[in-house]
This record gives sequence, structure tokens and C-alpha cells, in this order.
Amino acid sequence: MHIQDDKRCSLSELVAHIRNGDCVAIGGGLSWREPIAALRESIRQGVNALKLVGSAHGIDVDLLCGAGCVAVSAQSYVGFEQDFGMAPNYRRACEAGSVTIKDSCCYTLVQQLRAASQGLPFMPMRSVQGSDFMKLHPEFKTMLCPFTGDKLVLVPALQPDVAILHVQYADPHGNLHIDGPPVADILFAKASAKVIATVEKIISHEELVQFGVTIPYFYVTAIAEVPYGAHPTACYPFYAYDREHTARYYQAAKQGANSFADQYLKPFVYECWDHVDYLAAIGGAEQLSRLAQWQNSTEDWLKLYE
Amino acid sequence: MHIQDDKRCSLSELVAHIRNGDCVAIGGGLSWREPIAALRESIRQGVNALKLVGSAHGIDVDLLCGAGCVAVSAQSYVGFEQDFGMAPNYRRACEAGSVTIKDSCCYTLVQQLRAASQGLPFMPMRSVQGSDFMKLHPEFKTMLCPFTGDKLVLVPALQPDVAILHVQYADPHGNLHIDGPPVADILFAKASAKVIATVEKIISHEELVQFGVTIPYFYVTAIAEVPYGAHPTACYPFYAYDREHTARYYQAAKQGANSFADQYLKPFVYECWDHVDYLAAIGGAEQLSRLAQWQNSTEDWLKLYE
Amino acid sequence: MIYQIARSIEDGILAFHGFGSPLVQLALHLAKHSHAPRLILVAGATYGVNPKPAFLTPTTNDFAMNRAAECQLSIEELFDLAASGHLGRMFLSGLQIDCWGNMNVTGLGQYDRFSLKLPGGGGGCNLSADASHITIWTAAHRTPLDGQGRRRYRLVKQCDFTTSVGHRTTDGMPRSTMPYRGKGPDCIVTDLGVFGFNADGHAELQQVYPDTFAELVAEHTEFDVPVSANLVTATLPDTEIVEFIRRLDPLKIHERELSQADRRRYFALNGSH
Amino acid sequence: MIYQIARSIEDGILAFHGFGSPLVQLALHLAKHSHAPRLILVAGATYGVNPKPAFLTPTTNDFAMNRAAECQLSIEELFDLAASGHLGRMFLSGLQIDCWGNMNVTGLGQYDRFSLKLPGGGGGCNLSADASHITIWTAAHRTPLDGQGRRRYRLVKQCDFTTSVGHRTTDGMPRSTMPYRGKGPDCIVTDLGVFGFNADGHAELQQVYPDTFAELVAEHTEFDVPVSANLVTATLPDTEIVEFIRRLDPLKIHERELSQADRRRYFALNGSH
Repeated sequence: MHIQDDKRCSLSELVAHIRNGDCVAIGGGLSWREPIAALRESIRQGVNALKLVGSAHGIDVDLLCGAGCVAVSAQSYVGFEQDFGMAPNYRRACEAGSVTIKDSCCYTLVQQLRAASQGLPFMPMRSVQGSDFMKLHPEFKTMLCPFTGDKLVLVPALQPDVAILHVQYADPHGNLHIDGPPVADILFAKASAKVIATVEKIISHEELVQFGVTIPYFYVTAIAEVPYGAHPTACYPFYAYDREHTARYYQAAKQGANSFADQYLKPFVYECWDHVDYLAAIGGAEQLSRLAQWQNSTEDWLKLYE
Repeated sequence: MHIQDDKRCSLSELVAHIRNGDCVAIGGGLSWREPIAALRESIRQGVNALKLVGSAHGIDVDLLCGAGCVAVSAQSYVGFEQDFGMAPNYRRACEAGSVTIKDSCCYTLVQQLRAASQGLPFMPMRSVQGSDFMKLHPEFKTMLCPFTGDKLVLVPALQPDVAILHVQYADPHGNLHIDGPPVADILFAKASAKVIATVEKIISHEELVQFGVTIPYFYVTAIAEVPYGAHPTACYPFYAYDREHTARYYQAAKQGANSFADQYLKPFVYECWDHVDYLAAIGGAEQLSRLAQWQNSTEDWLKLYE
Repeated sequence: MIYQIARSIEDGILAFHGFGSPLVQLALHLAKHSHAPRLILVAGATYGVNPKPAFLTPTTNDFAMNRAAECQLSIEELFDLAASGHLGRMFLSGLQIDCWGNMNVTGLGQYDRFSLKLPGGGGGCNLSADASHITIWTAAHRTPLDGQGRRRYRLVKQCDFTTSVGHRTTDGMPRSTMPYRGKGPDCIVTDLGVFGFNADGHAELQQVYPDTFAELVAEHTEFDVPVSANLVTATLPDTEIVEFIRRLDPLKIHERELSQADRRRYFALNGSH
Repeated sequence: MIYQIARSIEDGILAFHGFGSPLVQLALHLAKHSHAPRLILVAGATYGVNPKPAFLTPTTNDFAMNRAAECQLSIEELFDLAASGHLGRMFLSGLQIDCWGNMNVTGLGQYDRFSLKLPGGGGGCNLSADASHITIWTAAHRTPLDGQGRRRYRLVKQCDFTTSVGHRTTDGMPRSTMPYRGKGPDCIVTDLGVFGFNADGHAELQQVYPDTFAELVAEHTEFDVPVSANLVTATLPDTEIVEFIRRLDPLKIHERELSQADRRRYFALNGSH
């Protein structure tokens, strides 16, 4: 229970809640509302040996893999979908063995998080048996159901050490509002020992209740106001997915580890003192206002993705 | 999956979805948003041998017991709280043995409904063991947790045949909006084979999305527009709890089964042809507008309960 | 009593008042107003967090109780929080309360044919296992003699039915043999005094009021009452606290919990004039 | 292919398109637009129900895909619906697909040290067990010969890793021995033809396209291909359907799934001129 009256802090203080070796749940999904500014700051702070858990992810996990911060990857998907395909840094790290592969599936993750938030040692499931996920997860057990005689898989509770979220609004007390699909963020918040969030805009409680409280304050450890904190992923209604920047990322990553370090990590992470620097490095106000043009018309929206 | 384009029907058609002997989950809780108009219509239609499941209930269950519609009662609470105390009809029926007592507890119910909506044969729990609910529920089983060695109670999935809800708004397609605490209504909707709802006001889908969809249409079998359908329980913001009418109900019930039949069931259920008749019988527009006065000021709100 | 219940509430925890318990509702709001400002107060029946009630209502699931709630939980979320060890304290009562803190609000007589069916325990059974600590309360410890000189005790030797579990089941199983999250009851606040629990998990009288004493408590208790070596007279609330309660409960809803006699009890309070 | 996938979708069911599957997204919207108006269409990644996408986006979790959704589910609600038997059909693909409908999107090589790590299966593993029916699809059935005259087959004898389960596990366990809700895959729609499954749960060629034939399919398939006695040429979409797809996908996102050669394939359509 996180009961401080004022949860606000700087981005670097926020990220200091992540410890080396932590089991980390990253909010958002695919190209939507990923807490990338917090991840860039984690990389700058040298966090490492993370165990990442999640459902469908992309640039967030790939970036951490590319920066050498990851020991174990336990997502259900890491890639760039039909847009760019496979995740280059993630692949390299998995195939080299520097990242241990513990792939999961969406509902398995959901049920493991639910077990944690319900204080149960496990959740039973019908699926997973018969697949090779049983080999990747020797910790899964099976039982015969005393009601039906069916064989069930028991997946153990999963309590991440930290959930890292990016949300549109919060109040100083730490109540969070998520606009649009929460993906697994609410499940993460309820199951995790700590929840840290970057926020587009911190507003008064009176304003926040107009939007609605998606995650109550007492789950939340700390918040930092970081506008454009999800860039280059989308954070509607503020900004759409930055396909142009992501293409640049992908090309750098695809060419190899060195190229990624030189052409991406250096200019956009290590040589940016902070998030303000980063926003300048990606093109500043001009680039950012471009990402808000989706609101003008379907044609303008389309143009972002051509 | 309930996919009709237009789910609207009359109250009597709505209630015809309830069959004798059904396991029924009644929405709302205590003096809040109970679907009493639907229950009165069920009584008029002669529905009987119901198995009622729920958490904290009051006049809804007591009324059905008083009308002889109930075979099994499996709630966690049936009473009138500090306001009037014990539920007279419910008590009589339980003590006479005409209603079989299968009392449950709130979280046990929640976990049984969740098992149903997740397609699981059971949910494990830490609590309940050591209490005498194990005697009331010989269907509960126990197991030793293969992860911790702890003894766990396994509560079987509970799929009600019908959930009966009263909500503020719906669209013709059956999307429902609940204002204020949903209590167990969402759990009931997801777990039950059929969901029927009385609605204060059926509005267009465009209007409904402004309020928000609490329960998606495909869970919902049928809806009927029944203004004041929760009376004498509250349905804020439209009307507060009718304490005056509830006192009348309670006094009639307390004096015995015959008194309840004469002084309550006759004038307010059997001799009312329909819900319009009922609204006239309880005092018509004057009484109803009185129940909206809570909005004027705290003093006016207080006056309703003096 | 409200004050004694409030005193059992730690600051910074999450606590829930359930329904049908006006004394507990007032105690929680009093605690948050005084020594426990960071209490996460979850309103019973509405599941609103940190509401500012317009006034105490005769039924619990009323918007007036939920006014200006900071955020909302759902029934399942509150119980999940308890089951995962995050509900710091719960408040339970019973028509029968035994020396181990077991309670009965389900029925009197045999469970397969109750002679008196009570309303039931709500989520009390689950929470008696899951909440970190339990405050037991009853406003009806004092029980009158009937015509035959017998009492229908509230604090009994054995409950007819165990709705919620204390430190040792009626079968004699100690609480520690079950995988409960919570540590069980640590006090019983009654109209006659305040009990703690000893190392065996047995209720032990620790406080009396200015107008009660150990023998009186024993007389109204069916089980034998061990008395603490440090029996003290309970601290009384100051007038500010009494004023707070009166403001929050203009309909005097909480007095419905009290016996006729208790409603007339009067204590000279600190700072009263 | 989009049309063939769409034809597998029954009216009135709940179906979900997942993410990274533009062909399936288009097929679902096409089905709802044509023969399945009461389809409960759940958008992948956003979990919006019956949205009216502005246009097909390059990534799935985009507001443009969720525009005007009638209502919203959450990740857990969609998977709960599947697990309780309410997801009528799911659409799965794989880099390896075997004759029983097992698929691999996890990795090539040994599971404890993959030589090629694929993105992973999302919820495919769960849904292959839970969804009532599965449509398998791949746009890369046609596989080129490499320098040594070998093919890296898409339709393989055996998957290196079983991400999602078909009618018989790689250990030979029939699906019926597991407490799955769903009946498993009933078709494989590829760029070369459409398979059904026979009584043993083995894939069987049932349809070819105007420019493909059974021998070609067999040549590009590593497992032996039984051919249905009623092999037919697949019905082609009419121009209205093609226009619908073009309107919904102005960025031609779905062509990214297709090989260079397939993008140039051309069929004379009913009603085209």
C-alpha cells in the first residue's frame, strides 16, 4: 500500500525504484503507450539483468535487449508486427543466449498475474498442456480436477517487482487515468510490488475524477510528469505512433549490434542528458506536432504511416 | 452470445425468460438498484422453486420468500441492516424449512462466478476452511497445494441460469450502463447463461456511449424499459431509497405471513395489473417526485430518512 | 465504543467497514479524521475509497455514504486485496462470539434446521481469514435475565455455527494450521469493556469503562473471563470527537445498534462543559 | 485469401483478430460487412467490439483500428470468453504448420537454444485450446528452392516447437485426451489452396485456386498431402469485395504479408470489367 500524500518525483528518481535483477512488467502493448522514456532513463542509469514479463511487446523489449539490460524474456510476443517484422536486438540476444527465453502466452500471463493479485499460489488452466510451453516452464504443474477428472495445468502466481507504466493523466496522490485500451496495465498494477508511472500531464484530483480513475493511488509508488514519455510509440489522444522514428530505430538495429549502439543508442539515449534532450534529438517541436496531426482528418492520419 | 439487433421487450416478456427451478442471480445490493419490478412481475407470473444466489440482499429476497417463489437461498446476507433488522419472510421460510439454507460468503460467491466466466471447474481459496460453511456446502472440496503444501478449498464454478438486473441506461442493442457501484452485476452478467434487465431509460447508442458501456450487449438476452423499476430500493441519480414504503413493507411482513399477503402482496403485487398500476398504488407522481428531492440539498436528502 | 473501535485502527492501512455496521462506519471516519489521516478507507457496499459522507444513512449502499469518493473499487477488487494480504483490518460482529473469537451470524440451533435464521455474515467468513487483523465488536454484551433467571449470552462458550473464524476452530484446530493470511482478532470491543487475546488465542479482559468492572463483564459472559494483570479503565473520547460523531450521524443511526439503556449512558468527557 | 478466411467465419459468433494479422483483420471486417452482420468482432490489441476502422494501420494497437467501437473488452475478458467457450473462431498462423494443425511461431531449432528466435505466439497457445474453431492461414505456402534445391517449408512434417496445438500433439496425443473447449482447426487457408481436416485430424486439400493445382500444393508441402475426392476450385470474391478491401486498406498493409510474386497475382473476378 503506497500512501504518500504526494507521489511526484523526477524521471531519474522514478526509475531508481528499479533494481538490478528485478522482474519487470512493462505497460502498454506493441506500438501503444509504452513507457519508453522511463526505459531510456533506466538504460542511462545502467540497470541490468532484468527479467521482463508481458504480453505483446515491441520496441520496449527490443531496446532493453539492445542495451544489454535483459537477462530473461518472458513475453508472449516481441516484434514489430507487419510493419517491420522481427525484433532485431531481441532476436540477437535470444539466439546468442545472453537472454534466457521464457516465452509465455497472453492468458497464461493474465492468470498468473491474477493469482498474485488474489493471493493464490496458482491458477488452474485448461490450455497450455500439449504445447511446448510446458518445456519452457518446468515450474508449471498439473493436477487432475477433483470435480471433472480433467487434467489441468496449474500456473504459479507471478508478482513482478516493478510495473513501469505510461499514462495520460495522474493526480499528485498517484491516482492514474488511462485513456484507451489499458492492455495489461491494470493487471500489472494490482499484481506488482511497486508501480511507477510516467505521466503526460499531472493534474488536480478534481480534474482527474472528470476523466475517471483507472488505477487507484494506493497501488502506485511514484509518478513523474514526462510529456511524450511514450515516444516513439503512440499515446493518443496526444500523439500517434512515430513510424518514421521507428523505421530509423529498426534500420539501425537490423544492421547489427554495433550499428545499433552507434546509430541509435548513442544519439538517442546515452548522449541525451535527459528527456528534454531526447525530444530535441528526435526533431523537437516540429516532429512532435506532426504526430498530433492525426486529429485533423483521416487523410492527415494516413500520411503519418505512408 | 446474445446477438439480436433489438433486445427490447415488455416487462412480462422479459420475466418469461425465468423458468421454474432456475438458479437466479439478482443484481444490485441491499437497498440499491434491486430489480424489484421484475420480481413483482415474476410473482404475478407464478414463477417458483427458484434457487437464489447473491451477496448482500434485502427486500428482493424477502419479497420472493414471502410470495413462496424460493426453494433455495444461497446469499451471504439477507436483511434490512440497521434500518429494520432481520428479514421477516426470509426468516420464516428458512426456519419452516420451506427454503433450504445454503448461505455463502461474498468472496466465495465472487470466486465461483469467476470460475464460471473463465470456464474453470473451480477456483482455489485460502479462506472458508475452518468455518461451518464447509458443512452447508458439501460440494466444496479441498486439496494440498502442490506449490506450497497448504490446504486449499476448491469452490466449484457457479453459472446462474438467469441474472436479473436493473440499470439506469441501455441502448436497443442491449449495451447496459450502470451508474454507481455495480456490486456483483458485472460478475453475474459474465457468469450467467441469460441476462435480463429492466432499464430506467432506453436511449440511442450514441447517447449511451457518452455514459459508457458497463456490460456489453452480447451478454444481454433482453431488456425492458421500466422507470422506477428498482422501487422501493434506490436508483440514483433518479431516486433515493423509499424508506417510508419499505417501513410499510416491513411492518406487514413482521406481523406474519397472512398479514404480509393481505397488507402487502395483495395491494402492491397481485392487484396491480402492471408496473404502472403499482406506481399509482404506492402514491403516484407525488411520492415519486419526493424520492428525487435528495438532489436539492443535504437537508432534503436527510428528510427522506427521518 | 466508536472511539475504542477507532483506536484499534492503524494509520496507513487499508480498512473496510462492510455494511450494516454504523458503529464501524463512524469509527473509520473518526480514525481518518483524527489519528489515521492516511488510512485507505473503503466504504462497505459502495466500495468507494475515502468518501466524505453527507450523513450516515439507514442503509449502507447509499450514494450519500459514497459522496466525493476519491476512487472506486469493485466487490471483487476489495476481496482480492484482502486475499492478497492488503486489507489491514476488518471489523466483525456476531450474535454469538466465543472465547477464541469465532462468531455466528448465520443461525441459532442446528445448521441443517436453524431455529433462528440470522441474516448471514456477508464476506465475514472470507475476511476473518484474509484481513491482517480483526476488530471484533458488539453493542449487546450486556444481556438481560429472562423470566427463568437465564441469559441469552452474546459472548458464549460455543457458537452454534461458525460464520467467521478466530484463533481456534470449534473442532480445536489452531488457526496456525490453516493457510490464512491474517493474524486473526486482536480485540473485542463491547459495551462493557475491551478484550485482547492471550498467547493461546483466548479472549482476556483488558479494559473496562468508568461504569463497568471485571465482575460485571464476567457475569454477562458465558465463557470464563481471564482478566489482564494490567486491567485499565478505557480512555474516553474528548468532546471534539463526540461532536464529530454527532455531525456525521444527525439521524442517530448508530444508536439503533445500542440497547435502550446504553443510549442513556453518559460519561463526563475530557474537555466537556 | 482474405475472402477464403472470411468465408470460414460464421454469422453470430464472437471472433477476434489478434495482432500482426492484417489479412485476418480485413477478413473479419469483410465478413461482418457481407454475410455475417451479427458477428461480434473483437479487434486485436485494442479489444474494441465492432469498431469501424478509419483505415488499416501498420501496427495493430492503434486508435484508428478502434474507431467507433460499440463497446470495449479488456485483455482478460476476451481470454475469459474464449476459456468459457464463447469465442467462436480464432485465426492462427505459424512459420511452421504441421499436418495436424500444430504450429510454431516461437523459434527454430532446439527449444533450449533456438537458432532463430521468432516473435512468439501471443495468446495463440491458449486460444488454440479454447476457441471453438480455428482457421489456420499462411500467405507463404509457396516456398522457393534454395541454392541446393531445398525448400524451407512452411507446411512441415514436424514443428521444432509447438506454440499452438492442433488435432494431435507432436507426442501423438490426440486432442480429445485434453480438456480443451474447442474443436481445433477446421481449415488451412494458404496462398496455394484451402485444406480441411479429415476424421483423423490430418490436413486434406479441398480447394485450389484457378492458377494452382494439387501437385503444386504437394510440391510445396513437406508432409504428404491427401487430396479430397471433391477437390474444387475456390470461389473468387466479386469486385465489390475487392473494392471493400481496397477502401479499408489504402496503405496496402495486407500486402506486406504476401510474397512479391503473390502481390502480382491477378484473377478475373465475377463482375469485374
